[in-house]
Amino acid sequence: MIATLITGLVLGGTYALVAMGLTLQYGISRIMNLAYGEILIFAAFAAFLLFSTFGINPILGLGIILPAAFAFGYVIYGVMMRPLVTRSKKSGTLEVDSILATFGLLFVIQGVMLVTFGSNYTSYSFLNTGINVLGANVAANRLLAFALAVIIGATLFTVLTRTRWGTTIRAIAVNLDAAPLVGIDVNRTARFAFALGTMLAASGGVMISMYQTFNASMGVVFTMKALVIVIMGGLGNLMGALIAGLLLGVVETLVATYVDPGLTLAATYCLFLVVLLWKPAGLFGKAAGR
Amino acid sequence: AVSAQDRTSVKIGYAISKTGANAGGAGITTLPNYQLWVHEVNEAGGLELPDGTRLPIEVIEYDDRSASEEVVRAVERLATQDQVDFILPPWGTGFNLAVAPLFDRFGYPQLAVSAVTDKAPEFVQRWKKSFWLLGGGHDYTEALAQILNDQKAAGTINNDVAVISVADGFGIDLITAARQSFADAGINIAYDVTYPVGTTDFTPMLSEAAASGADTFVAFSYPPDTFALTQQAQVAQYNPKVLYMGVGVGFPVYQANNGDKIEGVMSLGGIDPTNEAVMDYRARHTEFIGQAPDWWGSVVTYNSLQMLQEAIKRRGLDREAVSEELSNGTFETVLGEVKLEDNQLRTLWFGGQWQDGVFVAVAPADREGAVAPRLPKAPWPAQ
Amino acid sequence: MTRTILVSILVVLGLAALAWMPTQLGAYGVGLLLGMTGYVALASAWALFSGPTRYVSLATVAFFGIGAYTVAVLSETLPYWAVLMAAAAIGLAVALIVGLATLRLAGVYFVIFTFGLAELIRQLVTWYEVNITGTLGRYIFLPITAEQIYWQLLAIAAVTIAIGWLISRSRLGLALKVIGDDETVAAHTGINIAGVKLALFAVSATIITLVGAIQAPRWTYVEPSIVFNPTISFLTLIMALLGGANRLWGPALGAIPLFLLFEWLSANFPNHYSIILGLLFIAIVFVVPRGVLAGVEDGWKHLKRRGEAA
Amino acid sequence: MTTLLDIRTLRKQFGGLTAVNEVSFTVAEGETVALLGPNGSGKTTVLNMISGALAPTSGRITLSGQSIGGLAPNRIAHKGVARTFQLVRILPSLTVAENVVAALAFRPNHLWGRAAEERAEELLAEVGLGGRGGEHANDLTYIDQKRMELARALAAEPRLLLLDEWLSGLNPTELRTGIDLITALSRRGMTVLLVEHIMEAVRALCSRAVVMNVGTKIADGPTADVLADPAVISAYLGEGHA
Amino acid sequence: MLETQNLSLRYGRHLALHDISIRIAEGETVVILGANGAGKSSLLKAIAGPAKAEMGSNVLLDSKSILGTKPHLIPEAGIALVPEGRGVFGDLSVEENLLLGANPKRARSGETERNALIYDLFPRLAERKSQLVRTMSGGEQQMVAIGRALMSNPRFLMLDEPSLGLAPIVVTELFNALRRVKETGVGLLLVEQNVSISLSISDRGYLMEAGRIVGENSAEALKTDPAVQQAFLGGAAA
Ligand SMILES: Nc1ncnc2c1ncn2[C@@H]1O[C@H](COP(=O)(O)OP(=O)(O)OP(=O)(O)O)[C@@H](O)[C@H]1O
Ligand SMILES: Nc1ncnc2c1ncn2[C@@H]1O[C@H](COP(=O)(O)OP(=O)(O)OP(=O)(O)O)[C@@H](O)[C@H]1O
Ligand SMILES: [Mg+2]
Ligand SMILES: [Mg+2]
Repeated sequence: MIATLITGLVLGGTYALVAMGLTLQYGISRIMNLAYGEILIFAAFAAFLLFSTFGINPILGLGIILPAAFAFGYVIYGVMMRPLVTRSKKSGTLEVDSILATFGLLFVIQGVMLVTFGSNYTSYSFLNTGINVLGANVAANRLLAFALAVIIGATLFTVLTRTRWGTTIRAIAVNLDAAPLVGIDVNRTARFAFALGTMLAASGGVMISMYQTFNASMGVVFTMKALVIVIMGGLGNLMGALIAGLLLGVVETLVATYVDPGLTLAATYCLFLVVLLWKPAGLFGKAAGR
Repeated sequence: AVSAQDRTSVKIGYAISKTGANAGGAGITTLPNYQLWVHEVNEAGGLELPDGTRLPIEVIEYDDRSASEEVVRAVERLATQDQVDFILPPWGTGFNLAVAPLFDRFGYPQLAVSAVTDKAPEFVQRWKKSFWLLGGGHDYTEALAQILNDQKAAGTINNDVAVISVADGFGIDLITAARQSFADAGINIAYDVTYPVGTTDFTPMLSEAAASGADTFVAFSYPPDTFALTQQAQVAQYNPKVLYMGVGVGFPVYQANNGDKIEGVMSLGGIDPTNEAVMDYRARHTEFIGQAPDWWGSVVTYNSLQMLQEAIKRRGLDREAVSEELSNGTFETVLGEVKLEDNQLRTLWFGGQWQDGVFVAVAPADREGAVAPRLPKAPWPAQ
Repeated sequence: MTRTILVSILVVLGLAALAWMPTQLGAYGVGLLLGMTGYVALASAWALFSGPTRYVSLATVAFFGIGAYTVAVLSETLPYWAVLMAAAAIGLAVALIVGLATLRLAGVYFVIFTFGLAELIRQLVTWYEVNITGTLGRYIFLPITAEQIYWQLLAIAAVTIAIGWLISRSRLGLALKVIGDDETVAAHTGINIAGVKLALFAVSATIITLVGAIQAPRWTYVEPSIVFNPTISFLTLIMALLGGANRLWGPALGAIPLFLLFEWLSANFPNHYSIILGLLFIAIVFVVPRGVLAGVEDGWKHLKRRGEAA
Repeated sequence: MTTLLDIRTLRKQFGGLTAVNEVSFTVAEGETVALLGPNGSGKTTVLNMISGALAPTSGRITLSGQSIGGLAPNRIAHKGVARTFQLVRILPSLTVAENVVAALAFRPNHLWGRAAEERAEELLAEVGLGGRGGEHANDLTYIDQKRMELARALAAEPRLLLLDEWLSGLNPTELRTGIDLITALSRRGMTVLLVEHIMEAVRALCSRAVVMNVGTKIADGPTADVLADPAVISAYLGEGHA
Repeated sequence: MLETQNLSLRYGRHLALHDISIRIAEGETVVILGANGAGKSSLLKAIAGPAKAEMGSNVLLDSKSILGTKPHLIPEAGIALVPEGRGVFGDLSVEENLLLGANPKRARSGETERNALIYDLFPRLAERKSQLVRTMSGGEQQMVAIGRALMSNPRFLMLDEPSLGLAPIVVTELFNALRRVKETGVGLLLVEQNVSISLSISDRGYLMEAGRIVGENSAEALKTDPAVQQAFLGGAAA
């Protein structure tokens, strides 16, 4: 039982890691980024390339990929999202616009990956050694992802809730119009949050590349899983994303072990639906009101 | 229609999943072979017709985006809009079935390769011009049951197997067949579960399988699952004496990632490494595509194209005649001498095993070129 | 009065022309028309509910799949019309249950809920087929031609747009707009929000179910991953949004060009399809911000104003 | 005078905070009553419970003897309660006329089509927005939005009208117009329960006042008496106002 | 000194402000009186940055133009606005709202003292430090908005109808508080409908009508001049 729980938690660590970037992008920059999973897969390919071609191990690879991802997010926000945000001040259509625009972005990134990496399944193994944790045999790479998720989650959560700077980030999520009144540069802050989210997506991608097979068409799977977790945890709430991710991991593992592996995904969605019916704004979401 | 004299090319079309969920499989087993074959034929001056003239192949290709509505419409387009001479089939059991009525209606022979179905005899009745080249689930599971029984008799393994299968056409077909085959062979299934497509964490299933006490572990799995299972079995130090997994074991990337560790892993398909034609094909494929073909379906796909090429050479561009030729003729291909039985290819390798870096055929054991399986599989190297 | 008659005549003539088209086209043309009409019906049905309420639903494929699967399961045992009725009834029942459950959700919570729902239904159908019936794929061998499917889809698309027209002129239409603007106000002006949403959701879902059922015979082989393909939900949504989900003809005007665009791109640029499509998408968002129809209207108004000024 | 609204030991709890604590009072048919109290004393919360926006934690609300506590807002609206909101709530994508028609179309004896449009125009004229039905609600100034909101509330033909600080933000001239408007309504027999911080208006309009403080009722009676009550002065009005 | 020169502002075709020239000296309190829709809020918004002014307009702080400065830099320059409709951060706590108020760099020193001063001015806020502002009553939210503006250590504080929705006792307290703020040397620009109380703390006043300044005088004079009052109160109500 303990072993099952640990396996589940470790699996959940991956989910949480993937979801946290999206909760930043959507919760704070208000961009519903459908291309999120594609960015993640791109980072996975990058890690693979660095590892297989240049022999740079993925952990060191993070040192290259994360800044690149941040820069990419920063540019994308500036070029694509900012005009939409500006425009939506009048029309209030940011949600729809960002869905449509990032849907396009999704295709572009996917297309670029198809052209450069092909459509094949890619995988390599790194740190694929068993580590005994309280009787459960856990792969070192997954454990690393779990640790990274917890560290990033806890750090960001503390920063966002305990510092003025973090509060300014949350402020733009709460009331965009009032933010300039207290000297917040909305554009810069939203852009930063978006870029940070992109970076988290990339970190998830690098971690996942170490133990999961991926191909250029798989991004949407991650986007949707991340969205489910983000919504379940409560929009824009990092702690919520972390806990919801871990919870999903545990539930999936328990169901796979004690019920029927055929029902794991069904259980995921069931849990998700039940949580939403019980708390319409997610586990840690603010009640009602938009 | 157009007579051979007025032509400058033979139009061959296909719709394939270049994007979407099926792109991973299609990009290994099907598309590279289409490309290789077209390239080789055109290098040689084109397709040869009965009168000895050669016409280059003009390719029309569509992406079905892994959606069955798309593949249906693309085939319609190929047949009625582009009026191609021949249509090559898409990848996947479901898609081959989806387009079968269209091939039939428009009179195109359908050389379905990446489709494993026990219903092939029925389909041949329904669609006279359909050809099914990769066998049915029973063929593979009976071969597996045979191997297991032999090993049991030799005292290598116990009578229990643990089986997991992916909840998709392929997995279901095979597990259904396997239950039957194992029961017939008197083998006990100690653990039997089905998991959804997209599962990434197999740890719970592996530990349950280990706990079941079975010496044999069978997974009717898709490529991502196969890769994950291999890695996670190593982490969990799960060492069944027979380890048999589904699609993906024969993919080049599998070998690249796992190196020597894959020694002893079994799967569907296989190659007779002494068959020079096959090995030569593999070399050409690797050279042209930049990566090796897989060890199961690829060579059969290539074989199907050679059959088509030969049938055209014998009967010209008349699709009716070509179909008839495919049904009745005997062909010399990479697989050696090939003759279809009731529009189905029966001379297939139904089981293979990684031995010294080559995925050799082990079943049917009585066919020439088969190698004896090396069992039990050695435990994973210590970490 | 005479105008109404004139418009009715035009509509009837238009429909007749559309119905006559397949006789002039080859199989591919019919396939194209069929696919296009299918999406026009889907997008219009989607917009019936999601347009005015701004509840973006990703459950389209859940109902579409239910329709298709019902046909796959029942086509051997029941006559065709009864199969369609059964599909509609099942779709309606599911819609009512789902509708009741989701009334409390708003915004993106609803979006993702509906997505989760579609996935859940797909997983459950898969599990049921695998464990209870022991097969996954089902075959549909119905003697229905592509033309016949097209005519049925044409009818249902026409009915959907007609329903949309009727609703927009009725109190129900106003109720939907009010709900879309401010639910609190809606409730306090006496609108039964739950009832209105539920009714609309049910109508929209039933139509979508029927579209799935009608299209099913086109694929001989049906399995959950084929009929519950989430791409269908996304495409429907994108088409409706692009055309303008709040206008009667918006969804149709989004569906037709997009569908043709997809077709043209995949035929001409199979290798760079994704990239070109993506760039076009982004361009469209920037160039016609409020949907194609609104863009056309704006352009028209602009021209008229220029004309008047001259 | 018959009692229209009867509130008994009404209570509302938000987590640990008791926003309304055992409040009881009545409003008679045709009366205009003020609900007063310092900021955060629970006035809006009481209105929210009467109109159904919030369900009471406990207690009873009856309208002409019929219990309405805890019903859905649309059912309460149909029973004859209409309201305005402390921060105006308009339907921004609709025109001014449509904002009013929205209420006409969903009241029990609903109006639709020409009849509704005509009636909406009348109501708009009544609140001083005559001829402006075609404008977009979003483009109206704050006061005009408030007027429109009142027209919308009146369109429901309510038996009880709840006004939450409807007069706030008006300049002295407009205030006078506003007071006249409400007076005219009440002359026609409309029952009004209003929350207001402008004493000038309260004195002019209300025969009775109920005062709340920290969720409890501290005074209830003729306006002049209540406003002279030392408890009310110290909690609400301040010495300057006495 | 904060001043506007020929400030004009347009919403589409509608000219909301015509050539407005006003000034507020350091430590001075100025009130703008005018009917609804006269353009008072628009004027404050134009000064605070978010609205785009017409050609020829200018806004000067200490004779340096700040027109066209990015809105978020205005508080940095020492101008704070309590907007119409409050503009508080509803999903943040009282404490966090005040913390954000001190976000401009100029507000960092003396933050603690100012915080204490605000809790002193509005004891209700001190009681409810961790309540989410969204769940507070209308008046309580107004206090948060004013407190937050004060936290930015402004040289000029602009308040758009601060007494709106406040209980009489709180209005009295608020204006007492504003008097104290004024004593600290902050210039106040006040838009108010509560004419008598606002004139009681003001030094000067402008009358606004249909987007134009139609009069200017000392508060004393305005208070006692019934004709002026009548003119602006009656003029724009139509
Ligand atoms: N949804 C809620 N959650 C938590 N507390 C709430 C909620 N709504 C109101 N409150 C609290 O209940 C109390 C009463 O609020 P209410 O809005 O009724 O006050 P009010 O008397 O209308 O004040 P004002 O005159 O300022 O509008 C306040 O302290 C407020 O903070
Ligand atoms: N965003 C906007 N778009 C269009 N017109 C606007 C906008 N904001 C204000 N207006 C118009 O500009 C004019 C001045 O409005 P403003 O809000 O500045 O007036 P005000 O004096 O503050 O009135 P109030 O006392 O109602 O707050 C009004 O006629 C108003 O309708
Ligand atoms: Mg209130
Ligand atoms: Mg104003």
